[in-house]
Amino acid sequence: MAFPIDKIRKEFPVLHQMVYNRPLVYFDNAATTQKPQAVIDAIINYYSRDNCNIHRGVHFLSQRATEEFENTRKAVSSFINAPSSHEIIFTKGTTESINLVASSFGKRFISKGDEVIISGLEHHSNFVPWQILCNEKEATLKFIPVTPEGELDMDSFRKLVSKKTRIIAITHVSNVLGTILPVEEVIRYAHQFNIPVLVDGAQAVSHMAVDVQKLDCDFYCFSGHKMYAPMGIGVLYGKEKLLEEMPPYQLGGEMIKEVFFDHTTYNDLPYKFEAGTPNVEGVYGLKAAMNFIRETGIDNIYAWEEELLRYATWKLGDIEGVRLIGTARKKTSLISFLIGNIHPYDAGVIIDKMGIAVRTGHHCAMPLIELLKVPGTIRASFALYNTFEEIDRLAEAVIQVKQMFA
Amino acid sequence: MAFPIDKIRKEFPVLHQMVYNRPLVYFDNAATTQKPQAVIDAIINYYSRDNCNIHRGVHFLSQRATEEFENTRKAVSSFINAPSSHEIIFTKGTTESINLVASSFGKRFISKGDEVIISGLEHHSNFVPWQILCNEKEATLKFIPVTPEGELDMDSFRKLVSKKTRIIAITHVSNVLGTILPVEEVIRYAHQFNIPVLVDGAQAVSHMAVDVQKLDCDFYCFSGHKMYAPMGIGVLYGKEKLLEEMPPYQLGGEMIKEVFFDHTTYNDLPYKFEAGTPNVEGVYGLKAAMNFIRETGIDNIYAWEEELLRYATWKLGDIEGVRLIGTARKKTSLISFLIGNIHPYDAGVIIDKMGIAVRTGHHCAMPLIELLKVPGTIRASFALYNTFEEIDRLAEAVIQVKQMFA
Amino acid sequence: MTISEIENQIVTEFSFFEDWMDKYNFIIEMGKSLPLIDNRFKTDQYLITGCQSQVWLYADYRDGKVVFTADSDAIITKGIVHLLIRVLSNQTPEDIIRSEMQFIDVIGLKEHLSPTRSNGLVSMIKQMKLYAMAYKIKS
Amino acid sequence: MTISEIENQIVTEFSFFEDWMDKYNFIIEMGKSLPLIDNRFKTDQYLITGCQSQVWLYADYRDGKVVFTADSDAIITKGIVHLLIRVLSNQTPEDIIRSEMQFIDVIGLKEHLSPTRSNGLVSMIKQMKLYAMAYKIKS
Ligand SMILES: Cc1ncc(COP(=O)(O)O)c(C=O)c1O
Ligand SMILES: Cc1ncc(COP(=O)(O)O)c(C=O)c1O
Repeated sequence: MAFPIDKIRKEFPVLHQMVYNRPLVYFDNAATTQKPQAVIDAIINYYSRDNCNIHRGVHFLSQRATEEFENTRKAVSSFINAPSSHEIIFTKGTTESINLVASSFGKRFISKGDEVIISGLEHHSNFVPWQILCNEKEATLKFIPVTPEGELDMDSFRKLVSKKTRIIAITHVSNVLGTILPVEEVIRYAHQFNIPVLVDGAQAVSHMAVDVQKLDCDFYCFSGHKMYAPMGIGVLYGKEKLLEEMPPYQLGGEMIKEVFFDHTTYNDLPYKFEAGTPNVEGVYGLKAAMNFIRETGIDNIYAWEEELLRYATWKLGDIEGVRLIGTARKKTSLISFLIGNIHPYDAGVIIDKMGIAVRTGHHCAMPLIELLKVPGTIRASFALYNTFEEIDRLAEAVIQVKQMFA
Repeated sequence: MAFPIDKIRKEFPVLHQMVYNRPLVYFDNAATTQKPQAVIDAIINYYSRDNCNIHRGVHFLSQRATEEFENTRKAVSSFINAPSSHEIIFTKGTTESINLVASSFGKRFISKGDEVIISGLEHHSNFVPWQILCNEKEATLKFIPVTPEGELDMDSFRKLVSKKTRIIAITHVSNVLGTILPVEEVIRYAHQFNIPVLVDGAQAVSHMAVDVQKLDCDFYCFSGHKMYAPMGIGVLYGKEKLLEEMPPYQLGGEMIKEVFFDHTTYNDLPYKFEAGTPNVEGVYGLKAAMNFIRETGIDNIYAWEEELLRYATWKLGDIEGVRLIGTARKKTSLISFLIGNIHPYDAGVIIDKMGIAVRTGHHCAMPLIELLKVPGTIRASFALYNTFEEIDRLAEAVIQVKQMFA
Repeated sequence: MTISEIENQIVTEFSFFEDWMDKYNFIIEMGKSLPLIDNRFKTDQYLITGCQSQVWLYADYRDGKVVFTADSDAIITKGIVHLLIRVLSNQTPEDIIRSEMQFIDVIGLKEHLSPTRSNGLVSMIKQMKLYAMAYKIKS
Repeated sequence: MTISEIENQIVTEFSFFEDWMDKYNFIIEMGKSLPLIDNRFKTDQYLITGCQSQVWLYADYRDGKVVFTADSDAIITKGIVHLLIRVLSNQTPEDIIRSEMQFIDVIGLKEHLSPTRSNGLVSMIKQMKLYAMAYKIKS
């Protein structure tokens, strides 16, 4: 079956606008994805009909919204195949999910002299929380080296693991290079020594099927806004056994069972980790986004995006002077590159003027950029609504950039 | 000028629905308010035109959305009259704002033997973070007693303040009783001893003009969703001097300046405290909500709601057996009550069946409920779109409840 | 009577009510007439806390059957507790464990058993089944 | 020439460009022809970090006027730096402090001076004014 690209594009209102008198090409999907009308409608519907504060209200609206909220939790658990829905915690995004684990797991399980392992490919959000935790606890942070192709150096990884390793936190997909990391292998190895593994799935969930039971990861984090859902909503999946042992993170609201002047008892999972009024709107939107992905079919999405990647790699790689950064064997639909010695900022300004949204810079992964010895990259990241014609436009823009800075 | 109640009601789509075959009466505004069409439209507009990740993008969409985002920060600072917009930090809500301060101020300024003062009127979100902080730091948490009317006992407060007091955290308005606390007086007293004061403004901002410079509070926290804005967005105002000295809270994303393998430097205020992709949608919605409030006029809102409160107090107070809980002199438009010895849950179920959304229970303020020696209350909280006729309907429902449980 | 016979009986009783008010009046009456739990058992040990109303539940085992008594501080909760006890008390552990209590849905009270109602009823049913399981193992 | 005379001159120069491409080609040329900062000053001490492009800025004081030299790693940034230097270099501290540099907006480059562009230009202007202030106090 041919991928119904025209039908899909119609569902995304943002795409149908002119920027500098040209039709917008949106290639900044790794930063955030656009939203289909179904997600926008879910929000409109929520605020026009169901809006209220959930869980403790006895009244009709509260009952209805609570049910939808909890049904979405179940939908999320089937989306990533989690064993049970109380292992799904709603957060505001990947960054918060990781901070929650670093803080709460850290309080319970990390002490002086311990070690934490992350990789050189991490986004700051899966880097700095562990760095600061290790500083505070006088623990040591170790880095899995990255090969010139942008892959994990697995031999070095195995040597890094020691009796002192308390947790490993790695990204599923690199947001700078698109590399799909061998997380299953990392997890299998780590579990031999009973070391839990957190996976940062921010760049994975919209591109490929994720099965947390198959991965057997201990934590999995992702953001709604990078998978066609609204901003301000994210997910932390965690294994019950670990979540049960961890102290709560933020305090107040639904996460509390009883408060006395001298102490407080906490609610059960998942509520223990959901402080304050939850983002019910975001949850409604997330549900619509998951439906959208399911209806389109994640395998169809993967196949379409793979073709886009192949085409872009060929098309850009063919332009003299273009250097592709990151050439891992397994990649998602993201391409980082440089044009000769042209500074990425310069290229970005011109590409923008041609109506194409790409991202330039260090992509919140300065340590990796440092390793790669580049001043940043130009990154075009594709989503299911992108087309081959749009990639042609990017190639034209790249040639234009070359000419202007020749 | 008469308050344009019909026009206002038209702007709130949620209100125009039937619940159990009766027109919905929404009196659960202290839990969350409904959204005017202008706020819904701002969200639609955002996702249909501007959606993108902000700040570091060079491209057109990012530029446009970043500008609107930062303009809203300025709008928030004039909304509460903050001296400068970099003292405005976007959070996901009041609970997060308070947790941020408790954690970050706590790390920097609270040590063993210190004291923190809160009041007996606090919502769990301004209670438990301080309780846990004090536990962790071996500091002492002290409570300002509450009079039987539901006011702060100011004499006792003054006696509580000592050389060991490091911070005072009190609510501006009680979410259970509606009491407007004399925060100005508390702050003036505290500042004589250089003790900073955090004010929980969750229940204040939609009801009355707030001027943080006039109050001279050191921190002020509130949630968008309680002031006609979307869920998942909130504000922390903090004095620059304190915010500068406090370490960051969550880590990752825009709050970072530079990351090295061995250390990290942080961005300036306000970004230092805004980790991860911000909720740009929420910020767009917040701006529309502030516009809505400004156009309606906060003084007009206050006046209308005061009449609603007076009418409800008279109408419900007139029903034999109804006991009003909380009779402070200065109150916002919120009324807590009990009907004879009828359990609040029982009353809530019947009132709901009559199409009226009230809240029953402890309203996330168990210590106060304990002090009041009640099993919870029935709470009707009004917003600018409520009417006298709706209060009549509540009174009828109360009489119905009395008859059914007689 | 078997569990499903009692369920049917209750469904029939409720079928006479024309509107929610009659139905709730009936539940309130059921609440008032709930055979009270022995005061000895109205302690924290037998308490199931919902965040708004509380339920005390005690289970005895006589002649191969579990006998439940209970109380609640809210009358409507108590009324529904009474219905649940009518159905599940004096039944064998096996039957209790197997029961699905569809009748609650049929008579239109489903919302009271939603995990979010914070009235303790969901935990109560869980607790009733746990008692049944415990007695099954014991016997 | 006074600051506003130079500003007007630049506005006139830009008025000849029909489209953005001509404009940017001109900026790129300006970038290439920026008189380079003395290598001695291309150190961290004179570095202004934007998150994408960096600017080095040095200021000297001669005969009551501030003389700026600068460099950047990105050409477009450098081109705009050149424009700013044309306008502000060789002016008195008072004039520099008072300047509002409206021309940037008029010639359609406002977005490059948005605090969010992370190209270091905003900090650069701030730094230029700080130098002016410092020299004003000194003199
Ligand atoms: C006084 C008070 N403080 C704090 C909160 C917590 O606000 P949120 O749940 O939006 O974080 C609330 C509302 O629930 C409140 O009424
Ligand atoms: C790999 C990776 N991890 C974490 C994040 C942070 O996600 P968020 O900003 O939604 O919290 C991102 C996106 O910016 C990312 O690409």
